[in-house]
Amino acid sequence: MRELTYKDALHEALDQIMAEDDRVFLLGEDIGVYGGAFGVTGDLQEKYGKDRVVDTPISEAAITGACVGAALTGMHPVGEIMFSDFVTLSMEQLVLQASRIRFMFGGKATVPMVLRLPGGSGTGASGQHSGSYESWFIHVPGLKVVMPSTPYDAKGLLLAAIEDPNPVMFFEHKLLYRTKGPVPEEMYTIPIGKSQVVREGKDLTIIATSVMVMRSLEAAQKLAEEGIEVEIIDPRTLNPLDMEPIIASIIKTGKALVVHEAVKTGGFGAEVAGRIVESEAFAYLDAPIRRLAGLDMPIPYNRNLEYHAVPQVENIVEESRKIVQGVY
Amino acid sequence: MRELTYKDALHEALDQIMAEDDRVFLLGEDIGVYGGAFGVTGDLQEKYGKDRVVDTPISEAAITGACVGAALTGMHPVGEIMFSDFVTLSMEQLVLQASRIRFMFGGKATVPMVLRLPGGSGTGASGQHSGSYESWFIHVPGLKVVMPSTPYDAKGLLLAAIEDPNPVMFFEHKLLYRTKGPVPEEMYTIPIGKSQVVREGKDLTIIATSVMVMRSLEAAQKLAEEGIEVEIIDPRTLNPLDMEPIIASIIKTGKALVVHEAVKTGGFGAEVAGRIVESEAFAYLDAPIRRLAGLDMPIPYNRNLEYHAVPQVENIVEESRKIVQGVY
Amino acid sequence: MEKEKLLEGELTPKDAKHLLYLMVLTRAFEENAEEMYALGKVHGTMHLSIGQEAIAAGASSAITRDDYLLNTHRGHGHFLAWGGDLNRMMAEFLGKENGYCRGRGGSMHIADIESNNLGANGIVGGNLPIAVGVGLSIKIRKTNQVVLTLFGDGAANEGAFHESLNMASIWNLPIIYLCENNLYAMSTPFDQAFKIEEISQRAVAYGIKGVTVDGNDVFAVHQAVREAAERARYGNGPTLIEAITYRWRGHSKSDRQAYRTREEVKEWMEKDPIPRFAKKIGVSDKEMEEIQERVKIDIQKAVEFAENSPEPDVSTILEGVYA
Amino acid sequence: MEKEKLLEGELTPKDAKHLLYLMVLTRAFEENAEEMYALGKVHGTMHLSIGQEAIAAGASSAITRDDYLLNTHRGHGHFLAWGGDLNRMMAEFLGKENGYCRGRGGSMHIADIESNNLGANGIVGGNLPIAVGVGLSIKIRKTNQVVLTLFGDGAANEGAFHESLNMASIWNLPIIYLCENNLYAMSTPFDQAFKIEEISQRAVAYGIKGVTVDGNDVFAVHQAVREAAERARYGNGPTLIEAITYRWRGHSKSDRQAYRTREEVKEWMEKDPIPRFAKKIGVSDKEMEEIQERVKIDIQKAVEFAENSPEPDVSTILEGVYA
Ligand SMILES: Cc1ncc(C[n+]2csc(CCOP(=O)(O)OP(=O)(O)O)c2C)c(N)n1
Ligand SMILES: Cc1ncc(C[n+]2csc(CCOP(=O)(O)OP(=O)(O)O)c2C)c(N)n1
Ligand SMILES: [Mg+2]
Ligand SMILES: [Mg+2]
Repeated sequence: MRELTYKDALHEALDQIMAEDDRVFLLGEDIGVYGGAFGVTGDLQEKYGKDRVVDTPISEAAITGACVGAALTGMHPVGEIMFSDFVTLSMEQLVLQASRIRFMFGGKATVPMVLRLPGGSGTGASGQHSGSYESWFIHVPGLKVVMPSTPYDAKGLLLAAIEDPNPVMFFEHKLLYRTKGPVPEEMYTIPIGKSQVVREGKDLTIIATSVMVMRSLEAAQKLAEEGIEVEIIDPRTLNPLDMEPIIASIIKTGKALVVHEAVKTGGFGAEVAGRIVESEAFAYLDAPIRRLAGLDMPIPYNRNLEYHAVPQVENIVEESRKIVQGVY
Repeated sequence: MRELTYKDALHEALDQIMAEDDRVFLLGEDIGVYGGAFGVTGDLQEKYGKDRVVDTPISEAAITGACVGAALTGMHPVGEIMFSDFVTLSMEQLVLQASRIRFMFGGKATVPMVLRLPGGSGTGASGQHSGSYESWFIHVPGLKVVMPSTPYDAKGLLLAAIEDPNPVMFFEHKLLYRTKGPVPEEMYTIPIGKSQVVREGKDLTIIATSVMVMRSLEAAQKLAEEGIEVEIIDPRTLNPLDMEPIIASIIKTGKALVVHEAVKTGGFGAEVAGRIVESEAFAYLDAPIRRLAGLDMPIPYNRNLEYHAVPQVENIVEESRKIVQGVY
Repeated sequence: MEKEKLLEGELTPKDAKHLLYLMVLTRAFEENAEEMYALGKVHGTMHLSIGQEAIAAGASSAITRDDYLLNTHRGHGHFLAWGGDLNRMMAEFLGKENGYCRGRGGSMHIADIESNNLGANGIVGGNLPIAVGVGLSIKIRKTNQVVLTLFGDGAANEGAFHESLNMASIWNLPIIYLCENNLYAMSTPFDQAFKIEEISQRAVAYGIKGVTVDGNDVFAVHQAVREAAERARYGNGPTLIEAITYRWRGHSKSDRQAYRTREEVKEWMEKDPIPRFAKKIGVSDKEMEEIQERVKIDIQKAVEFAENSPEPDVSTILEGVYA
Repeated sequence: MEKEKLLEGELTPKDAKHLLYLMVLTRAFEENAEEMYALGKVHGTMHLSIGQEAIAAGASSAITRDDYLLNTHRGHGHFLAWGGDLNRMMAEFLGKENGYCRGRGGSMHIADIESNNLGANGIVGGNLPIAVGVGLSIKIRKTNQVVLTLFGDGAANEGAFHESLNMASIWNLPIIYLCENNLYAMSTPFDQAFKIEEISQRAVAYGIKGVTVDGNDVFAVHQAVREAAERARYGNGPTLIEAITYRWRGHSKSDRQAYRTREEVKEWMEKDPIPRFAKKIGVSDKEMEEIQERVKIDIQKAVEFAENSPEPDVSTILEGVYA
């Protein structure tokens, strides 16, 4: 199959849906001539005009509100928050409006909007431009939270998110934009709310998100050389979370490790651990569930500190080894 | 000992510290003549003047930023966000500024501010005025998160929060304001980061926060009549979280239930579950850790629906019974 | 009246009389709400617009029901003037299943998407960013609609106000920003929160038209909104209208009103917009009594309807969270 | 120069020459930064103020080091003009342990609390709410200080701008709002984001003084800031100053600059504030060369200092998260 980068896969999804559905339009800062801070929107303004690829002033609350209002009146807006950190300026519109309007209005309104949120560390962007915020949003009923880790998923999930009648938070990772993988040319969707086993193994179940899927796969190779076979599951959608493959896998392996970049305390890994314990898999656990996550700190500027602030391949290898060898 | 309401205990803390420390001042919407939406600031403006009890326009981002700036330059501001829901408008200043400035500046700045956040459901205030947001903030390194459940703790923790050199999120609960309990007249602090056993028992460990402590105590009485003795632990500080008494208790009871009002998915209970599993208590668990929390939905207006949207005494009784009787 | 174009030309005498009815109805609804609250029949809070009824009457009559409404927490009058059904509104107020929002929203979130009434909003300034999206949607769909966006003086100090008006101005969005300046935001007097004389001066910051009108004068509001709508429909962008009025009651249920004097309230009560409008349109005392009588019956029926309506079933509690 | 009152009266020739040195130093620092970036010695992004040096020189010289500074992402010039030590600044830029922020902050977050430099800020408009708190703190402590708050044209469309200026105005806070309008916010030209001619017009919305000056003219900026500081210190509240300038380089490292023409850039390069100021204050070509030479050495030394400085120790990674 043809290979595309994650960035180009996203671009293609936007391009194809815009050609087909004129309810879809894009808005955000510098997404037009500039093509977006990470180049995702690229040439789309040239192609679809300034009315459908709308460059906004630097006003994140209004960008988000504009999505809400447009969605309420029949459009399918896709907003871009240049760095996901700036979603801190959109919280009222997202949490008190987008996510709740439908319920508060007795189920009689729909808010089909997507917010694209590039996040994560690894580019030296330091404390205010490198965060991972997805965990907050799984705590907001009414929102869906999607976080693709491959070009294939990126395209299919973005198209699914745009079709979805609910507000969807779409978390991208800066370090993934240049990664390549097979992507079908035609339009396709990947169902929101479906976890995927991305590697099979019998010794340990790793649940990893976003860039940590990539790192976990790399770690798995090294572990395989030592005779440790890990199974890796990418939830892809963080809310609603599909626990089935995770539970099935743990019943098989008896061991679980959650890996994400966001800081550990209060992160997505806690929810996964909580659900595993509540599930039938609990009885099969023969080791404590471990969470490998970002240190509880802001992302530092210094390259070396930045590297050590979030899980890397070697940390995953080491942590997996410990679990399998029963060091805990 | 003299009894005070939770509201009056908070008021007394503010009054005493303002009399003693002129770095402390208050700001927020309608905290002056009006005395605060829930009456906490009461007569303090009359007493300390408009310069130290500052009525602000409706500008939550600037209220929060004003705390940050004042704190950076040596003051100890205590901001009030009228309903904790409106903290959605303060997220950038809290998360990207208050919590990170110290780290980003190489540990050379301090931001000793407190934000008071009345929250919770039960007053018919419906979807945008009844939320529980504390779980987001345990996921923000640099912030401390405090949530007192009694008048005694309210006063002692508020004084500790104001003394603390870090930004502290201080979550109050609307339904607690009128509850009464013993409160010493003199100034005292309760250390931030100390959990407390509020009831001893041998059959089940309940970890409950805020209004759920009260409900759990009530449930415990009913359970006691059935011969079930639950131990109740109030963390009081959600971050940094003191796991010691929790672990010790579970080693004793072998069973754990976390109870909070915030919606379940991604809530504080997940973090507690995650930490229990990672601790030595894991080996002692003879039942899965359960989480009893708000339904994954906004708070409804209708009184009956509102009641059922969050854990009530009977839910705690039932859930505890199930765990102890091994129904799970 | 739902979905029907009320008025496109000037106000006819018949239109005017209908507006008077709506004003009287709004006041009666709110006085009744107060009573029910006192009787413990209502859970939660509410915000009464008694004394401010002219704005809803003047504004809603200046645009059509193909346009959009974005309402505030103090929005009973606007809801009724937009054509809201009194019975279902009362049912919502009592949290009943056949209320507009199935009892999930209540007074602060009452909406009727079907009639382009996009709802009240409990967040001060919360509807202002949303207005941008509605305006943008109209612009993209080229439907020639406008969106009437209400907010209070207090909301004009939220960052959302700024971002919204700027975006609307640079894109020439068809938005009518109608600020109900009732001189207080909760306990905060206007001149304690603003260093300017008129909120409409803020239009300068966005290069748009700003105007201040007497908010207790139905015709003045109507005229300003009509002009703004015209500008909006012809692609000339948003307008900031400030309508000066006064709230007679406390901010919400639990307000001691220590921040203002009885005299001030009394002074404003003498500027009651209802008799003023009645007089202006030549409605006789007898006609006025008839209207009052009709309203009384309407309210009574609505209360009966609402009280006899079923409570939401707890088994449906999660409905509506997701589509 | 740290902690020393630079200038309280008019600019003396000596002062002026020092300012010229700072402008040349800033430019050299940034040109050097570009080079280091190209050589892969710098991780992350940076925002260069080349072409805008007059503002920092003019502004910092108009207030004292007992006052406060709140800086932006494009703030190297302001940092140096405030008295920042070049060596420790360079070390921070390279992420070293003895940089101002121990290598944790970098260019976008460089601060020196000790000298009342409250830091650069990576969030557009992020320092504007903070300014209110600094102003309030000054007012409560009655210290007669002022706070110089920088932001770009783009920041003037954030809600934070609105809330901050309104609060500062109603409380008469001693804040100097200095907007560096370099005609672009990233790729967005000024007239695409504003429907007004001058950002200073927005002062009207807050009932405060607004003024637009030539941001490439050190004296014009100095004069405006001095006047604003005077107003502020005498309890007459904030001022909104807009200084028009132009950024010669791309927005950040990865900018193709498709949004503007080479001609436009060239035109503005002819308005270089450095020779303009040199000429105005009568600095000869020879003197200028001496300054350049001195700067070259200073930069070289700083690079050496920074490169020889230790990396932060990974074992200290969590230091500074909590006090
Ligand atoms: C963001 C936000 N802040 C504060 C509140 C609490 N609150 C509700 S109404 C109100 C006063 C609003 O004043 P104004 O905008 O003038 O409208 P009015 O009530 O006078 O109609 C306040 C402070 C809120 N609902 N939302
Ligand atoms: C809240 C926020 N939104 C967006 C950005 C990304 N960003 C960084 S600088 C910039 C442009 C700022 O323009 P302006 O305020 O004019 O300052 P300039 O860069 O021109 O000096 C943008 C969009 C940001 N850092 N913070
Ligand atoms: Mg008002
Ligand atoms: Mg700019």
